[in-house]
Amino acid sequence: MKKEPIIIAFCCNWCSYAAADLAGISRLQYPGSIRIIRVMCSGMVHPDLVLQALNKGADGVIVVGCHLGECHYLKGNEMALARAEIIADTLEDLGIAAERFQLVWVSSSEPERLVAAFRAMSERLRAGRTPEIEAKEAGQ
Amino acid sequence: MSEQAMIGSVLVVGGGISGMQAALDLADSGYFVHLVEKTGAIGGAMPQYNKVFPTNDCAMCIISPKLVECGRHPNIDIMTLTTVIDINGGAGDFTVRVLEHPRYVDSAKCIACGQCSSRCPKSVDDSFNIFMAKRKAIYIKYPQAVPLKYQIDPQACIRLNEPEKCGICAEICPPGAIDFSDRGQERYLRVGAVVMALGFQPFDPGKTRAWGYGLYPNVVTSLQFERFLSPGGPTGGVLVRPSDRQPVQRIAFLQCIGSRDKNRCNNEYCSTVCCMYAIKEAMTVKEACPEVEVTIFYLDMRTPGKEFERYFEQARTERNIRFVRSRIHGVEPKGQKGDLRLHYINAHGRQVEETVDLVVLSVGLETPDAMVRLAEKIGIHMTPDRFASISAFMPVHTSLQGIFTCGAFNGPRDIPQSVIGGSAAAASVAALLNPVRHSLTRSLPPPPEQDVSRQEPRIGVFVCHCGTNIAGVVDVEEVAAYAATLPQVAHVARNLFTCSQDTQDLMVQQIREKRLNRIVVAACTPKTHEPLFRKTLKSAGINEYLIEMANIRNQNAWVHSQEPELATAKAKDLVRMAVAKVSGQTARKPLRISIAPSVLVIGGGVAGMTSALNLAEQGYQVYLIEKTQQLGGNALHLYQTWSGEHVPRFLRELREAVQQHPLIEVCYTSTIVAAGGHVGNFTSLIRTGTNRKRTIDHGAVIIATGAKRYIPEEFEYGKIPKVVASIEFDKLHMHNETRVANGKSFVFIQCVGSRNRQRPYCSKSCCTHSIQSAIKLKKEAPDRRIYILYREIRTYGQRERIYNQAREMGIVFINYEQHGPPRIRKADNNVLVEVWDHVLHRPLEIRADMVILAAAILANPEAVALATMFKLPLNRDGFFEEAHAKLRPVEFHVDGVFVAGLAHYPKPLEESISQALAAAAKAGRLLSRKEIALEPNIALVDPDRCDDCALCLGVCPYQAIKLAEYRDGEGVLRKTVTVDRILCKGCGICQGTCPKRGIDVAGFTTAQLEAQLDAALEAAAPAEEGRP
Amino acid sequence: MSETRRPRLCCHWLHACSGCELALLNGGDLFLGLLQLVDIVHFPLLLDYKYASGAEGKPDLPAAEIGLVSGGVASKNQLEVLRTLRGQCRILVAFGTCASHGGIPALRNQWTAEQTWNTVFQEDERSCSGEFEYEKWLDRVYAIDEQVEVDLLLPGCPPRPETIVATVAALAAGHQPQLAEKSVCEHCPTVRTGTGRMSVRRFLANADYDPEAPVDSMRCLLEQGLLCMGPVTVGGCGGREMPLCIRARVPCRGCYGPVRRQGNQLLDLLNVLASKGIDHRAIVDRRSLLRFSGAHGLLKPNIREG
Amino acid sequence: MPQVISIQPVTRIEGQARIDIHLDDAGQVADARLAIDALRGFEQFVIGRPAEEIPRIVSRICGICPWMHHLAAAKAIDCCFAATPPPAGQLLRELCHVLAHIHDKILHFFFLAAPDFIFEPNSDYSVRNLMGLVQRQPELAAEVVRMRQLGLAMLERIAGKATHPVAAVVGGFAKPMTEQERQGLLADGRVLLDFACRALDAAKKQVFVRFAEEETALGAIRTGFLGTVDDQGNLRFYQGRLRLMRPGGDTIDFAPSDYDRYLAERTEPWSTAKMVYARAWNEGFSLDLEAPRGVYRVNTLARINVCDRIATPLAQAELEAFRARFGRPAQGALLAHWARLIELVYACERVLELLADQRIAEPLVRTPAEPRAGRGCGQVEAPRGTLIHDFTTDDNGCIVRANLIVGTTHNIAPMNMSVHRAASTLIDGGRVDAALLNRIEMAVRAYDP
Repeated sequence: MKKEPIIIAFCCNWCSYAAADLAGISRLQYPGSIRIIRVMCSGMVHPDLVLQALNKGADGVIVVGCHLGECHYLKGNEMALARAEIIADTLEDLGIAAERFQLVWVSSSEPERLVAAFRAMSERLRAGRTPEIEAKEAGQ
Repeated sequence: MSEQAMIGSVLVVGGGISGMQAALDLADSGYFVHLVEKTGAIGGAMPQYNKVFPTNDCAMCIISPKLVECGRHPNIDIMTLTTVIDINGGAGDFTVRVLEHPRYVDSAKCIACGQCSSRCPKSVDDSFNIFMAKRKAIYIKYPQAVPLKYQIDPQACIRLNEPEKCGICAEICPPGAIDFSDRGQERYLRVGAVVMALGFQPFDPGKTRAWGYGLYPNVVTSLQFERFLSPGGPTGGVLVRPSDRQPVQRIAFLQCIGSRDKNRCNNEYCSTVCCMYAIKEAMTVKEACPEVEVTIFYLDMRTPGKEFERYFEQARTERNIRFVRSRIHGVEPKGQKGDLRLHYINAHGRQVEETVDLVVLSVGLETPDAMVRLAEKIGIHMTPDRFASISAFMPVHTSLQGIFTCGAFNGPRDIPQSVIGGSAAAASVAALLNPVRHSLTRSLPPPPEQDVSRQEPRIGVFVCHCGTNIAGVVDVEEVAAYAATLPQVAHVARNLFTCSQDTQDLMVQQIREKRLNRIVVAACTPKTHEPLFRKTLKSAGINEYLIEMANIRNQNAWVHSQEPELATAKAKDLVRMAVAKVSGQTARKPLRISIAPSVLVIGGGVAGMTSALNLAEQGYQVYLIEKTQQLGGNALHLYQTWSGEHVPRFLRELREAVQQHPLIEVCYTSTIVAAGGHVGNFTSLIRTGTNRKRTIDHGAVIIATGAKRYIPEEFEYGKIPKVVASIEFDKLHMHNETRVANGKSFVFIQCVGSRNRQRPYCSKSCCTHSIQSAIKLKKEAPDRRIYILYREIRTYGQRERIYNQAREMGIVFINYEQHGPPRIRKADNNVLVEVWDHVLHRPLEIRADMVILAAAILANPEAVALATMFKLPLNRDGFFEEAHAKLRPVEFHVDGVFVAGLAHYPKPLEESISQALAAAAKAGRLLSRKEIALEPNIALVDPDRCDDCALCLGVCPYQAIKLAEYRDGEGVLRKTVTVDRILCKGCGICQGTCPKRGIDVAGFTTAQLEAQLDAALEAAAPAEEGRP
Repeated sequence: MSETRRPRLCCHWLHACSGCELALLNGGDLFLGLLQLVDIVHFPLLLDYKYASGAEGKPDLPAAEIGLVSGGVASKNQLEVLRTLRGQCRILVAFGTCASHGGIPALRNQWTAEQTWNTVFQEDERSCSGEFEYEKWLDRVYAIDEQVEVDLLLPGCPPRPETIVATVAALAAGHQPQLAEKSVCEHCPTVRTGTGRMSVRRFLANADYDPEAPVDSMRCLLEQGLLCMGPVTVGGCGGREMPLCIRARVPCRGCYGPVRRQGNQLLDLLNVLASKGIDHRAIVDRRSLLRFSGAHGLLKPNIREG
Repeated sequence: MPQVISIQPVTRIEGQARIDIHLDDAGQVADARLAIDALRGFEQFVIGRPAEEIPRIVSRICGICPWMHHLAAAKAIDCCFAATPPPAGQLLRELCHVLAHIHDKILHFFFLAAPDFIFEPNSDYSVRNLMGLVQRQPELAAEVVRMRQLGLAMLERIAGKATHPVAAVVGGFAKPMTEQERQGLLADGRVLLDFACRALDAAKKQVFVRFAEEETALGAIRTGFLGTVDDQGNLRFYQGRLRLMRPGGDTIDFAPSDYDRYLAERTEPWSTAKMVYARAWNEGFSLDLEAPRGVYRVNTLARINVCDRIATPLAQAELEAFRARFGRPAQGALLAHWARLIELVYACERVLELLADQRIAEPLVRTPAEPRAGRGCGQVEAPRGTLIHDFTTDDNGCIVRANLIVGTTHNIAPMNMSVHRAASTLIDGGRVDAALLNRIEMAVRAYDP
């Protein structure tokens, strides 16, 4: 049986962290290999943290922010979006499959959406043979 | 009343949520509070609930911080097991005689170790669990109880009934706290005002055999069901049938048990909350076991509150809960296995029989007899429904000056209305006792803070069982043992409820004894509980920010409830992450800023004027901004309240009071064009009617910008002159215009523009409004034919009386829910209304002289601009979204800004006034302090890393980062990046931008996030890559 | 070691250009002064120390208190020498950007060794296969701290002579050397406002400035729309004076490597641009932002091409 | 028993090289090779880069002569983008170029080569070096150091960054020179010229006197030469035509961009460094010591041999004296050191010439360029010989192909011959010692690889 993919989720304090709490209240279930790190805003997440996570053994990283237009800090999630674009492109530049990173919008009242995103990424990573894994295996 | 004679303390009777709120607001506003509770612990009914609607928050979880806040407030004296015997005196100076019943346990000594209870030989039915579980004769009311002190049930205790027997508890109690000789004692309290938050009791359906309650084990009340669903309840949250403990397949909820019922009981009123709680309970069942069939049998679904309609809709469409409009008159057993049979008449008028295996009786609310007697003794007028008699204009004032009421004692209401009532009562008391504010309060300076920032981290880890919430899934012992192995961890403890007050005391003790300087609490979510633990750290003399919570409940035990091993492993990871993070936590000093003692109230309607007047009476300068030339707002169109009180006269008096108050400045034809600043120090730019601009400095803001009315596009409105909206009709009616005067046939159409796809919310006041108009028409000329075409009649609370009255008067109510809205066309001089008669089951054509449309209430479109200026959220319908729908109903996440009235959501006048008073209470509570401490969760520049490259300047959404110029030691002009501590909101966008980690949000530094990351991935580090 | 004996300095180059060694010589008087503090026991540019003649086994290098190693590691030979150096030197210093972060030669990491080999030795010129040397290549160019433990990074392309001398002198005296920790911007005198032109352009025309006026009246090059890597690059090139490229009025290209040891100049700079609302796609050849720090696995062959 | 003697590393040269001397059973030299192994793959990793960035990347080919690569690339990219630098830009570039020559020549002669002549050949390695020089002749050492510092300081004033420079940009130069700077540099240039003349005089007395003896010991080779001259046959460093001279003295002149018609590259299995030979001679390639084919030398001696004259008076006088003594072409390997000091004098004179031209201080130093597809060949004379950068760009102005021939590449073949010759001459019966091996290295050092 394949190991559960380890996913680091950077969750915004105002939306997704609250949604993650609500997921608990609603007893929604999701894979146990997801680790949530609370941040004040998705715009706070420096791309370097994402890269570090992937380099240090995370299979995937997911940054979760408020829906566009609903940022607690006016435009932090727009910043997260801009950062996500460069992360996606840079990961490829750095030899890491862009699929291992994802940006998701979730409001504090959408635990189902959050859980669905968690599950989807987990399943994708479990099923997916990312190009660099293939390259590595081919090289060995 | 001379000022010298006034007393600066307040008695709050009733420790439920409403009383607690009043007590907290008053204690924070400069008054000493005696909080009298008749049971052994405060909390009222809320701790018994599993979840609350419509947020689905865990009830215990959200109330717990408030319980602790009350418990540790230096200006709240909680008197449990205490009843009020008599109140004498008058406003400003009452003498209250109270009786403190014996607890038989010395609260000062009890450490709540529970050994007494575990050894007590006597078990009795537990009333907290509605007699479905047992408790001992010595017990605590519930695990998180405040105060957490054991008490002895004198009826059950062997020793108290048979001297010389038993007495085990006294023998084994470690601190020797048991005192069988305890006697009740009377005390006299001198207070300036009294708040009666006497609460309610659930209707007892056992009074009649009709529903089989007490006869068949599988008939339970909604409150019992609530306990079944609760993880802390008798079944640990697992739903089984009481009779055989088998899984439940089919559930029927029967609504209006003990409400809207003059036959089986004398409760004519609607209990307001039962529809929503039934949906909530049904949804909880469906979430856990979607295959269970749930049916709710109802008369009208009364979901008029904010976000309620969506909740109802979600239950119906997404959760597949069946709603059947029918009253069930009887429940019979079927077979020997405990199944139950129901008969009802379906929508087609046919008799149907159905079998279920559990019946939940949605019982109503009523005032306990003892409370009615107390009210009568004191002289408070009561309504026929046995609730406090209050005016819609003064919704927390009793008939006695200086005595206020709130909560369900004022009529059945939900939690937010009770919280609002508590705050509103506090505002009214504060206005009354303003001259003696701060005269009796004591401020306990927090113990001096020891500087631990340079010490090596000595981390204390507190692992919470949360009853069985966590411990039922996670092996907490293993987690605790693991935590002890982590670096820098100096102490590990496990607690049944880490948030309970005794644990707080224990934590303080352990922090001191073990010289802990960083704390990890592995429990629930920091969103709700971190403030509580911060105070604990403060009490222990260490900086309150040296804490981190590991969320092992909401984000672990609850989401991996079927995988205990995984959850235990994850809990260890989460603890390790928290330990890693907290070791990088630094002490922070809150930013103290002075507060401008003035308030900007935006909107000169009833809500705005009420807030303004109360705050002025509390002694604060108020600027009341009204965009038109006159005060009054939407109330200018109203003629009477549901109870028949005359609105224009009230409005006139209110307006005069406002205009004449020296502390209120009304700015007519003015609007806000820009706003800046922050709690305590806002600056707003006003454009006046003469197009002049003016700047106002103020410490708080109340938004009371009202709402708009919907201009119907349907029902030939605007095309047929005899089709009018209800507000227009009121005017015509008042002037006895010929169309009305000569009219013989009137048709009211409800829900015009409400509860549709575009506006999936109920406008709340239209049913009552139409019925009142109908009654008036009928009274004027009893031969008038009056029809009300509706979907649900939502005369919640005591308004039910006028619904009954209307029906008795022969007003015809026709439900068009099933067969679609009526069709309207012009016929000669009349209007022809076609509708399906739901009783006769045939189409009906009504020739009407007038058709009155109950048009929706819409959010004020100007709210958008205001929301942007003050950085406030709006909900999907355009109304302002409060900080928390249940417990913070007038506040925002932005400190110092409050909301009241229709700007928040459609509501009747009395609720607007209540909310306006509550908003005033919150603003007053803020302004009563000379200064406030701002959360220091702001970006800090690390001078060792920042090189003033200025990249962060442009990204700051608050323009809080600036390049300051200075001259260095050699006199060279240099620039350096600085953060404005007040403008900064701590979002960390700068942190996400800075390539050198030169700027970090305190508490979320990149180093800390990195430490968490490393800890999370400790086990996952990739294998060394292939080297040459 | 007798008390009178001076600390020994061993200076060796690997996958390098000799610029670092030259920079040490460029210290001039300072370098001559340093000769009074240390004994140089190995320094191929200056000193005829040979490995044991004819020895094919382990390189035989003298023991030293201080070892300066310039260049990254790209071949098995270099790796062998590096490991020996580590064993022989008490304090091993990664000397220069190549040793610290890979430097320019690590740009090769964007291709496989085979691809590079084939490009350099085009078919038509190849009179022989060259297999012998090729087989000695490692899969990529490594910074030395990827292969052995390193005590100090002294980045720079080349490091500033004064800094090299001061660092060696400090180590010789048993002190912790003082190295720049902030970015190039720290000592950059250009005018920054925190706002700026929201675009980046290629450096095809000179920056906007008055050549007669001092540099502190010139607008920040990044804010002028030139891709300047100063913010993501550790400073020190100009000492406490202005950065060298700024003296020439050209944007920094990051030759001292990332401002944080683990930093990623590509990601950090793109992030800065993204934060400023600049479309990073306007940058031609993003990966050359890692032109000085392509070791540590940062530059890799494109996964989509493999 | 056959035996291989390795000299590893070859020291006091720039870069990493080893000498392998193969002895036969009798202990006589069967073969000797110089292997340079530092292939970094610039021709690969410039691919895809925006061409205007290339001058700042390829400078890292060599830390001693980064200016050479920087300028050759800048010239090449100018051609790719068809951007002609304005006069001031050209002059500033050339000024930097000659200044770089000056400080390189001082370095090589005094720091690397001189210890071989100032100390006895059999002196210990720990003494026979710069540090020993400092001990023995502190004043000379101090002056040499000061002069290098002065050259460097001048470069820094003009170009900001002296090592791995950045100031030459496509279309010209990044920063103009102010009139004030020009005056200051003129004064410093005179100091340098004075030093150069004194250095040459001193070398003639102290160093070159030993050449005849050493040349005999090392043995001689006979090759052709390649260098740069202007249309009048004057010695040029920065710009001009290439002149290929046969061993006998016949010459062919050609434009640098035609280099691939006259020269060809090949590889040998024992070295990753390519070898260049004279394709124009149509005789193929052979390192046979007695009958080499296609082998020519570059560098100081080559330039002094191929030019007809030097356009500056002091250097011209020295050239005439040199020619009178050694003929044209002079073949002795160690004469490269002598030629180096003549070039030093020329370079210093050229600095003063350039600074005297007032156009050098004009404010317009750069022509804005547009990226485009093109091919450009940039050539300069580096201290170590003719340097050729050849780039091709795509429509976006990014590199699609690169070919780099660095000075030392031309000299790989003759160096191998010299090593072989020296080893054969010096080694008899397998007996070697440190002094002998250093002599073999001296043959290499003369080329300043």
